[in-house]
Amino acid sequence: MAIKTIREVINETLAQEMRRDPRVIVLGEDVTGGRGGSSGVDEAAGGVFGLTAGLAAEFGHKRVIDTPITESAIIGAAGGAALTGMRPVAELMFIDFVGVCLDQIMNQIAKFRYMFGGKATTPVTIRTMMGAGMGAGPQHSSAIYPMLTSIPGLKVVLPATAYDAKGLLATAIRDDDPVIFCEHKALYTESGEVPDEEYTIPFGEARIAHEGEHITVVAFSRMAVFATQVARKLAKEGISVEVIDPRTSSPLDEGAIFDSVEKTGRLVVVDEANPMCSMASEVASLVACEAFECLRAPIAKVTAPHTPVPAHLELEQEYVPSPARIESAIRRVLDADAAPVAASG
Amino acid sequence: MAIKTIREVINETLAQEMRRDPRVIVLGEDVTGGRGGSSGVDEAAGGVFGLTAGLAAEFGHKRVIDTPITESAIIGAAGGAALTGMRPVAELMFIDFVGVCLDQIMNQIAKFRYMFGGKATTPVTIRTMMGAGMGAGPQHSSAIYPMLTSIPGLKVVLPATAYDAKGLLATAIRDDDPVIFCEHKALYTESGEVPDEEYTIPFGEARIAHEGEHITVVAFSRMAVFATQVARKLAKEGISVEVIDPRTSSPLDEGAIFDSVEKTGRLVVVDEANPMCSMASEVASLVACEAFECLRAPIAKVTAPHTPVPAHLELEQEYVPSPARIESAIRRVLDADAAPVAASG
Amino acid sequence: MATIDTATLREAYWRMRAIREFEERMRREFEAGTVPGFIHLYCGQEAVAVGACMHLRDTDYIGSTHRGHGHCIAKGCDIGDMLLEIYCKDGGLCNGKGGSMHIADMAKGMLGANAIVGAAPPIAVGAALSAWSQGTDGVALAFIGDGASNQGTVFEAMNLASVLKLPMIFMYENNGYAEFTGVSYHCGGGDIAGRAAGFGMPATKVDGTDFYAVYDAMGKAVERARAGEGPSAIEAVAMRWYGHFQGDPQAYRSKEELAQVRRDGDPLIKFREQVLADRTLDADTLDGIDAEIRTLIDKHVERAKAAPNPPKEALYSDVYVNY
Amino acid sequence: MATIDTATLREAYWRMRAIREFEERMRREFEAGTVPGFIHLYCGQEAVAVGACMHLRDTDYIGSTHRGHGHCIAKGCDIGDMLLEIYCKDGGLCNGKGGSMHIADMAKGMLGANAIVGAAPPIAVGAALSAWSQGTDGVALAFIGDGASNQGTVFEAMNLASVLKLPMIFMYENNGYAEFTGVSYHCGGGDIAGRAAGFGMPATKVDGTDFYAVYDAMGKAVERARAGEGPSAIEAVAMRWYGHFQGDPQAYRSKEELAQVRRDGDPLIKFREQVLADRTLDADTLDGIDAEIRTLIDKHVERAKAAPNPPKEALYSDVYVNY
Ligand SMILES: Cc1ncc(C[n+]2csc(CCOP(=O)(O)OP(=O)(O)O)c2C)c(N)n1
Ligand SMILES: Cc1ncc(C[n+]2csc(CCOP(=O)(O)OP(=O)(O)O)c2C)c(N)n1
Ligand SMILES: [Mg+2]
Ligand SMILES: [Mg+2]
Repeated sequence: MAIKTIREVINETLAQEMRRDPRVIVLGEDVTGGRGGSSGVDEAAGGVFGLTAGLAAEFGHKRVIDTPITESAIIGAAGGAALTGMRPVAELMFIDFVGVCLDQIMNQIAKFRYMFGGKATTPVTIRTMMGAGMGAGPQHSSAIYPMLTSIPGLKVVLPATAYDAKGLLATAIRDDDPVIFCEHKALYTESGEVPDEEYTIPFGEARIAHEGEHITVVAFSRMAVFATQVARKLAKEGISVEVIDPRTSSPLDEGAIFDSVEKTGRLVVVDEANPMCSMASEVASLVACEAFECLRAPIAKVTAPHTPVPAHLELEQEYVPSPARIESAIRRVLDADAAPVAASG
Repeated sequence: MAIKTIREVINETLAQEMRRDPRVIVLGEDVTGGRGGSSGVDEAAGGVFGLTAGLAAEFGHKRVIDTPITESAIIGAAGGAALTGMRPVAELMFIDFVGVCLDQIMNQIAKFRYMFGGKATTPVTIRTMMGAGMGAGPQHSSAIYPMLTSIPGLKVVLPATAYDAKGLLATAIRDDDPVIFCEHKALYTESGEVPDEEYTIPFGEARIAHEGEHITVVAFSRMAVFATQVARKLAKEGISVEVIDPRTSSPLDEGAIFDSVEKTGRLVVVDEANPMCSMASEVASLVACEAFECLRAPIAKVTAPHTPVPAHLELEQEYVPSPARIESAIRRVLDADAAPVAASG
Repeated sequence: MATIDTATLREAYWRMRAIREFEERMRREFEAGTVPGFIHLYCGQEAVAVGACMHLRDTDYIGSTHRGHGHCIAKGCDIGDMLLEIYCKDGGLCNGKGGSMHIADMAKGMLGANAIVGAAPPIAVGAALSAWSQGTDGVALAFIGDGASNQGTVFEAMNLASVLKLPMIFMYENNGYAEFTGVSYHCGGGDIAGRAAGFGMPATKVDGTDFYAVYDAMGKAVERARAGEGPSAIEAVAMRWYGHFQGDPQAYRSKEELAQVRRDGDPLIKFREQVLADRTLDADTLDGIDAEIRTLIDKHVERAKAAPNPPKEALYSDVYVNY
Repeated sequence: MATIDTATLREAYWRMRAIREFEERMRREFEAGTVPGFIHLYCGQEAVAVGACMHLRDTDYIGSTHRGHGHCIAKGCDIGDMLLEIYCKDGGLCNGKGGSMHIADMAKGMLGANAIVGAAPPIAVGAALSAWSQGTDGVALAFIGDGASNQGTVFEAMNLASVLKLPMIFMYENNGYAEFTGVSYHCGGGDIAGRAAGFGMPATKVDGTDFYAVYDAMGKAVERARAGEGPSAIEAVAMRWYGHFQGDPQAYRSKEELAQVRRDGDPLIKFREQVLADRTLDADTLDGIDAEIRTLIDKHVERAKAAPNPPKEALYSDVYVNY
């Protein structure tokens, strides 16, 4: 099998899905690039990060559609196209731009099926880029997928490996519900073995990124990569960490989390999002409510602070949950053998 | 002291704050009403629910400003006015409309102070209406304040009594940070003793809505009213429920929650929002992480389901966490005397 | 003005009368307290929806507004199923989960009433994009209130349709008010149709109480759209007869205005006078339709009231295809 | 065209030259890898920012874009403090937390560069609303790219300014491209200035490489605004010299276009020729400014590079007034 980066497999998967199904279209800002330019180059960009490169040449400008800067219209049009038989893949360049099109995501495409009594399907995939790490400053670096996870009717995908990126994107495009597919900027160059053939990975099935016995770490997106690094490191010390990458925050594979915590009795949750109402809080609360009896120690959350992402690179690095912080949270939870207050009944 | 409804005190407080400080202005759709109408009546509405009645007559149309239907411009203009010396109170008619102006809330007004290095203040108050209970359907009934609570830089206020509504609104308007003040539709007619004089209630200080010893219930907005009803009812059975109404979800009075759980060892969290990444999850996770040792039983969350709000009144009623569901959660947690797994080291 | 064949005129009258009767009945039922939620009536604007939709096929699409009953009927939604929905009953067009402000019917090309002002135009543009991308001759139309014409999403929809030259019609319904605020106040420049020029789009302003005028303007716009020549805008002026929502005391409108609107702004009377003068339809036909519709609405309202509620489990279904 | 006094012309040249030198230096520094994040250069558009801002006081406000360096300098922000910010250093205009795309300076009436396309116009409208509500003669201006002109928020800002008759100027900077897409593609109708008419707003289209043309149009707009007559729009056409962001290979632009832009689109050369021909400023004065600025930028770049980083705790401060 070839080694491919996440960037490569996303591009490959888009092409494969477009070949497979003529109803799949791609739209967004500069997904081709160069329209109205003076050079006559037909594809001057293929997306700001090159993710959609080559698609226009193969599928033409009626399936690979450059739009003005108009996110509400992009998502709305994707929704309308989906209601009328297409399977649009809309690009929201940065997840930070969700603020200019949230209504179309939250009140429109995510609600159509429900509010129309089950009589419509809205197979929209929104591809977007998230995360800190590039010094892009407070309006281009956030990881605000938890607010999207709270939206009923929307599915939220967070690939952390190249293999997963391919299978999950194929699933997203073939899914009859709206999906937001969150690509972490800092993971585009992450690579791994990926088959050339198409395949799908079901939503709501976690990946066990690292097996372990002593403690469970649930980590999303880039944090799963960090957590796995930490698990490998601690393994050498004989500390056995189980890393669970849920891959989709909605639907969430609760079973995998419960199974692991049942085994380990200890939980750390890692999330690059801001702490309030995060997926870290969601997972921690889930276990505290549904698997409390398994817990042998307090849960620990490792998240970004309750601040925007600062521009300064060192501050930004301090902002992002680091392997070091994950490691110390793990040690803290392992050290804390809670002696729970005896039930007084 | 006079008995006043929440509707009345909000109106009264707006007038008092406008009298007190000439920098306070009010803007929104139909906050006056009747502009451009044929009757010549200068104040034809005073807000769709009458909350801003009488203000235009007293303060004129340069301080009580009717706008077109243009939420991004309303919030953005409030932000710009705040940066340049005013203290705007902007009305976002329904919290559901946050989708058409989230960028101005999340990336602009909430971030100005931080991304400008502490060199700007943005004293904007956004008044908005939330909640189910009127059969208004999937796009006019949500309680999506958790997604706003996740935003660093924004404060989120959830008054549940008339007394609190007055003091918290005054604090919001005088606060130098942006605040979203979420009025629950179903609570407008809630009444209580409210002084005529102005007063403020600090943010981040919970109200103990009902004192108790056996179990802690943390409940937000209308849910605090329901929880208090349940506490009164159970008191007659000798079940002593402590109801904590945090009053603001950001900042959150963690201390009050910890103090109570330390005493009771048991926690139920009630939230009208959808479950994923809710304040119910936030509070539950907080206790599971920071006050785990106090817990004598699993935590329970009572929330709306992961669905939009249906139009049908009975389904809507089923959607909203009810006193009955809160009661049964309390009983469940009281019955569950967890025997935590002994620490195995 | 093109001549219109009798069958079309008959059908147009049927739909306009159905809207009027439907809305008047809803008004009375609402006053009587039988209708849940809140409702926004379309009386006075019948010729806009019908004049536009008479040109559309089931495979053409419309996006609608909170004031959507008229659009649904004009686009051919089943009146009985609409009533079931307004009463939030099982078997309603949205199985009782949408209600008045969310009636949708994909089979009839009705993309949904929409309770978010300005949200439907981008969605309708998406339907036009479908047709354009697939190379069919389908078209899409968005109904847009005068108040909605100020919402950013609407301008974005116009621009996107213009850039891609989509088969799209923007039908502005200027009914004088956005809630309680007059168009002369809320609309900068005061000329809704004029804004289309800024997107390189032809626009016409027509009397929205005159079926013929709307039908004519729409005919040209649809022809243009089907021919691949791109989007158009129409501003149809037709005052609303009643309040913003049922129950609105309308302090912002003068008695004179309300009287004048009733006197001069009844699209049904105008239509009737015209067809009788032209001898294209006779009084018996029109009266027959009136009677037919009264009976029809009666029957369906009674059926809707008596219909079963959705089951409790309906709360949890249809969030996702498998949930 | 009104004559412009020498002091104004001198200052205008100073600012334009400062922008050019600043941006050229940033470009070289970025290529050398000393600048964090990514930057969007303003070269070629100097006359727009300066022609506009020469009419503004510190108590007037501007809203800016991701391409904001030129706007900041034109509005009088301290160049040293700007450089500290671009290098994300302590003491920078945003103490290193904003960076290039968020430089703000309330004391100078600079409401912030903005990394969200179309976000600044509503905010600038708020500043105009402040002046209007308080009855001062302050004005506000928003710089808006050709690409941004399609964003819904921008139309909303125009309409609100028009409805309230605010002292507001919408300065469209048509530099030919939005990222990698030409204006002839992305702008439905192709006439940005023309869109203002839809909001009842006067608009002029000017050569944005001609300081005099911008200055003149802006003079009229500001006068109108200060007189309480409401908002105006100006479209200033001035191609950008470099890529969208530094590092953009610009495959979408022909070599001919790039050469032509450099040949015919240098606002500084045009200005110099004009003042020399008019004998309003002499070559010595201009050369003196050039030298002064080179030294100034040199000094401040070195200072910025050497300046201390913000302390780690800065991550947590300034989220709220007390936090
Ligand atoms: C985004 C948004 N803002 C505000 C509202 C509240 N609202 C509902 S209808 C309406 C007035 C709409 O006026 P217009 O577009 O003229 O339509 P009409 O009611 O006259 O048919 C308003 C402000 C809303 N539903 N959505
Ligand atoms: C809401 C939003 N959408 C997209 C972007 C990405 N983006 C940044 S600059 C830009 C192009 C802006 O073009 P224009 O307005 O012409 O300004 P210019 O870069 O030419 O100065 C785009 C699409 C963004 N920052 N914000
Ligand atoms: Mg209207
Ligand atoms: Mg541009």
